[in-house]
Amino acid sequence: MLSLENITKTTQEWLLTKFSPQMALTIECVIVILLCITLFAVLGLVLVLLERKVAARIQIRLGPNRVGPGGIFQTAADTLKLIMKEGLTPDSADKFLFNLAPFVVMMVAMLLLAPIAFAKNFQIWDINIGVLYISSVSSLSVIGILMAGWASNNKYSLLGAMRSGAQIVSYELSAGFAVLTIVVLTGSLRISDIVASQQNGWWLFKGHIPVIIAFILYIIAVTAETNRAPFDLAEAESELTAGFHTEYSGMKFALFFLAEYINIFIVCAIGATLFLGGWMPLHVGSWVGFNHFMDYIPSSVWFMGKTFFLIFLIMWFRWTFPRLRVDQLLNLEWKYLLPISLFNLLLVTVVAIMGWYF
Amino acid sequence: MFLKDYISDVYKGFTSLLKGMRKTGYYFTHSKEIITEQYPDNRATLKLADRFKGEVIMPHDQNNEHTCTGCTACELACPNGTIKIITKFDITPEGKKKKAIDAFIYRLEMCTLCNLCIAACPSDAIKMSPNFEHSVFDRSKLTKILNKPGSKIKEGIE
Amino acid sequence: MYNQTDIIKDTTDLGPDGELVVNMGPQHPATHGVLHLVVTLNGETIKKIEPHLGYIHRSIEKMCESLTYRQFIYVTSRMDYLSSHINNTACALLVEKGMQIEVPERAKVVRTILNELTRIASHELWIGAMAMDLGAFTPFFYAFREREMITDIMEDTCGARLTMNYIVPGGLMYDIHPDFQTKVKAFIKQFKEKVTEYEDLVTGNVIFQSRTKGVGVLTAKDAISYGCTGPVARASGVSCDIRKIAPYDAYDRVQFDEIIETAGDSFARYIVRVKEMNQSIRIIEQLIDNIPEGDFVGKTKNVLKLNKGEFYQRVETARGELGVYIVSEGATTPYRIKFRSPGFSNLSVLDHIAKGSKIGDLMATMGTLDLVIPDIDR
Amino acid sequence: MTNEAIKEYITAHAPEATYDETGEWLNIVVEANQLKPLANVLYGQPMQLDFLFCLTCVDYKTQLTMVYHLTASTNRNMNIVIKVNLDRSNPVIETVLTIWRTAEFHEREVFEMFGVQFTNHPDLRKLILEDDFKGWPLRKDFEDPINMIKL
Repeated sequence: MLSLENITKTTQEWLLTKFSPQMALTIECVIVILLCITLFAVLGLVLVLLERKVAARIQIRLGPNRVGPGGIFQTAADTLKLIMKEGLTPDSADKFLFNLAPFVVMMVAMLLLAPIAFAKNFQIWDINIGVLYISSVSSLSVIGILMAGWASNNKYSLLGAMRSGAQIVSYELSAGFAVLTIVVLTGSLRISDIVASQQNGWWLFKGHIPVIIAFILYIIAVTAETNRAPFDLAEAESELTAGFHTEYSGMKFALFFLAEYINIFIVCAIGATLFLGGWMPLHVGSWVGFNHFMDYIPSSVWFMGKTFFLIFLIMWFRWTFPRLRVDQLLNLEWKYLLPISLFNLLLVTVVAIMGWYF
Repeated sequence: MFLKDYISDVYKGFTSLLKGMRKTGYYFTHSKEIITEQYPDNRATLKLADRFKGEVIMPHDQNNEHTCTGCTACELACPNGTIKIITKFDITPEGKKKKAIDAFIYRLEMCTLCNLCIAACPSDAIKMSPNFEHSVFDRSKLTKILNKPGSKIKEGIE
Repeated sequence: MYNQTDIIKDTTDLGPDGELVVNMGPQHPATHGVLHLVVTLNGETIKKIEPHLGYIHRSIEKMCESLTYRQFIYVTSRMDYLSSHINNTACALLVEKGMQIEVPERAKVVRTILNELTRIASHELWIGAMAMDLGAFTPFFYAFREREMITDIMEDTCGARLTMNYIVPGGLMYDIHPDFQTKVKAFIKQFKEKVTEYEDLVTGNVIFQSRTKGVGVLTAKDAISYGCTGPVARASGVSCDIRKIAPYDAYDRVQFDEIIETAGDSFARYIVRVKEMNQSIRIIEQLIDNIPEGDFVGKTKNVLKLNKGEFYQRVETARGELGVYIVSEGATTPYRIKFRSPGFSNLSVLDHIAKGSKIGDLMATMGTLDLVIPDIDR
Repeated sequence: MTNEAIKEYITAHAPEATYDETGEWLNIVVEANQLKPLANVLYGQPMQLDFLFCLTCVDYKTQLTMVYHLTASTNRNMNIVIKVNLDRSNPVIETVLTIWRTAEFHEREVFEMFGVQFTNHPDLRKLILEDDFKGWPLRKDFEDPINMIKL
């Protein structure tokens, strides 16, 4: 059967027969980098279009429908436009940091791709501290945003960046605690172990109350962490025009834009891995025929399906809710989400110690 | 007591958010609610209100005759000098001189479509047309002469 | 009464260092037009707001001095373009008062219905824009869907969607469209169904409530002192509905409630407007089946000349009390005309109520003041 | 309060005030230096005219006339118009900003449109026009060679 697992295996075997192990590793790295960049470009195009279509349907509109059938080439055309645009740098900006910031944001997003299991045995780097790696690297993206806000020498940008800093630092906690819930239950930080632990049922559907609470907390926290509405205070176009990327134009703006969507993809992918079983197909108890049928669907389709479901959920939030105020945002974290997370962690620890889970 | 308030706060907030999501979810799944008008594509079926004030026109009948006497009531009624009437004197077959319009100049770029000229016209020579597609590349094209070349006033209109 | 020294301190005190002066506008997504606010910030907290006006100043008062009494009405549609019918009504009423023109009953009733439809349309747009200021985009489209039905009715009857110029001294420019009544009834039906959506999406939403409750509190004393009118003052508990105080057109024969809230915050202003829409529907329902037959315009002379003297006419627009003050010397044009626009006074209170709050609150406060910039600048 | 009672009450406080009842509302004409004391009297008990709903100026070519439309927020049908005639070459009047805060913006507008100087106004700057604008646009003798006003 042609699956991603077989492809990688045969490629590696073929490379090892032709080259020395070091050389083969180098070539593999290059291939992975190229694949990552391709994935970025494709995801960016798809997610922006998806967002616009979802927004349009919610807002009783049609959405983009001029470029290509159903408007599918709209984002490609937009990208072309952004590439052609002049990339302005403000006169009084800190030029080095100003130009560096979009790449920092982008690189952080790229680093996060490493431990994600896209399909069965299809993973760039199955590191044994996968979850820890993700939560530590993802908090680096705030550096890029702060850099952009400060270097622009624009008051709106600075305000947006400062808001973003406060926001990401706080919501990192809740996201971490939510992830920890699953780690406590599985006893491993390795992504492949976490996926494997959901062999006989996804964590969310096993019916553990702490997991359900953790899932809700996770969705809220990562929405905030990726600066999406209702927590898009860093951009908050009705308050700060465009927040930290007010002064950016052309391709540098596109990188920010892309990084936002990639970040959404990544956090949703992690959410899918932790709570919805990653690439595991849906199995229902003793329905052998049903389970067998589900196994026929490739594992990458399962993974993408779950991820896009979560992405849709986050988009749905964005087009429904008003934005919070900056102090309410922090109140929500410190007065509601954090106590609930701590309580939830306590609960799940008790559950784990007593062995009340399956 | 505090805990109870806290939990009911969280619950109420959560349900209010879900209510909103149900509404937007309803619209997401019901494509018949879409209200977009695909304007340049639906030009053939576009239905405009018959009273829509798009521009001032001067109707001519099949004999290329209009009913404008050149009384300049519209010119006086216009608040921003949109209309300028240039009159001439025709010689009737009886040899009498008769006032007639030479050019009814209408500047669409200045017009606010207030309908005062039409209300002022005693002989219903001008009216509003629902045409709204006025964009041109050259602004001078918006200055129009409403009476067609060679047209004359209808018999019996004074 | 205010202490002189307090006021001077109010306007000049900038406080210690560390403040940030931000120019919001004239191009800013939340200033809806070309309002320019110079906001002094201390971090996220607002220390001072100074409005700079005039980006859309067209000197309408001076223009009107050279326009006849028939012509100057069209200019007023361009002031508060969201309640252009009501502005036109104010001017027509004033000319009628100055010349003692008898207005037919039919015209009065139609004017009242159109004014209320305009009010609903204005509030619909406001709800959408307000929600958008607070970051919710979707209600804007739902609100515009209902507003579109009103603009369609206007288009059918008046021939224009925004700047109608349908009301002339003495009555109406032409008779209502034959479909007018059925269309209005269809609108009322749809409106009653869809108004609950705002309840779900905006009013009941916990984020919206926490963004607006207790934000931009305006006390009744300040509302009076700053000359606030309309929903802004009514949300502070000041009764100021001109439709009740000095009824014009057919308002004296319809039943409706003046909506008064006492909280004075942004949420109260929001609630007043939402409830006002329902009252407008109530007024329309009472009148729509009882449009009297008869002339749509009274007998007027060709050339209108106001009697010598001074005339003042107040009407209730969607934003508050519009006053038109005319000094007539008996000529065909006004000698001096003054528009007391509601937005101008409502804007002046912004600095007072937004001071000390966060930038996000400024959007909520400014949104609920419902500023229309051409109305302020004139 | 009837017009007669109002007149009596005002005469007790401002004896030089003259009255004009031809219009819709009672007009009171006072001197510029009497405006502030009269305004204080009207604002207090028993009149309580706490709502200044219109403040403007009219250029009568011979003089400038400030017009204040006052009403009581509790009794909106009691409307009073105060008029103050000002010297056209040097119009100076005391601000009523401390009594009615709404006067702040209205007086700034009158200042830039008519050139009336309001003493004790804390922030008397141009509000609508640009800062280097010359002339008082709403005065009758204002001529603008660039922007056509009359047709």
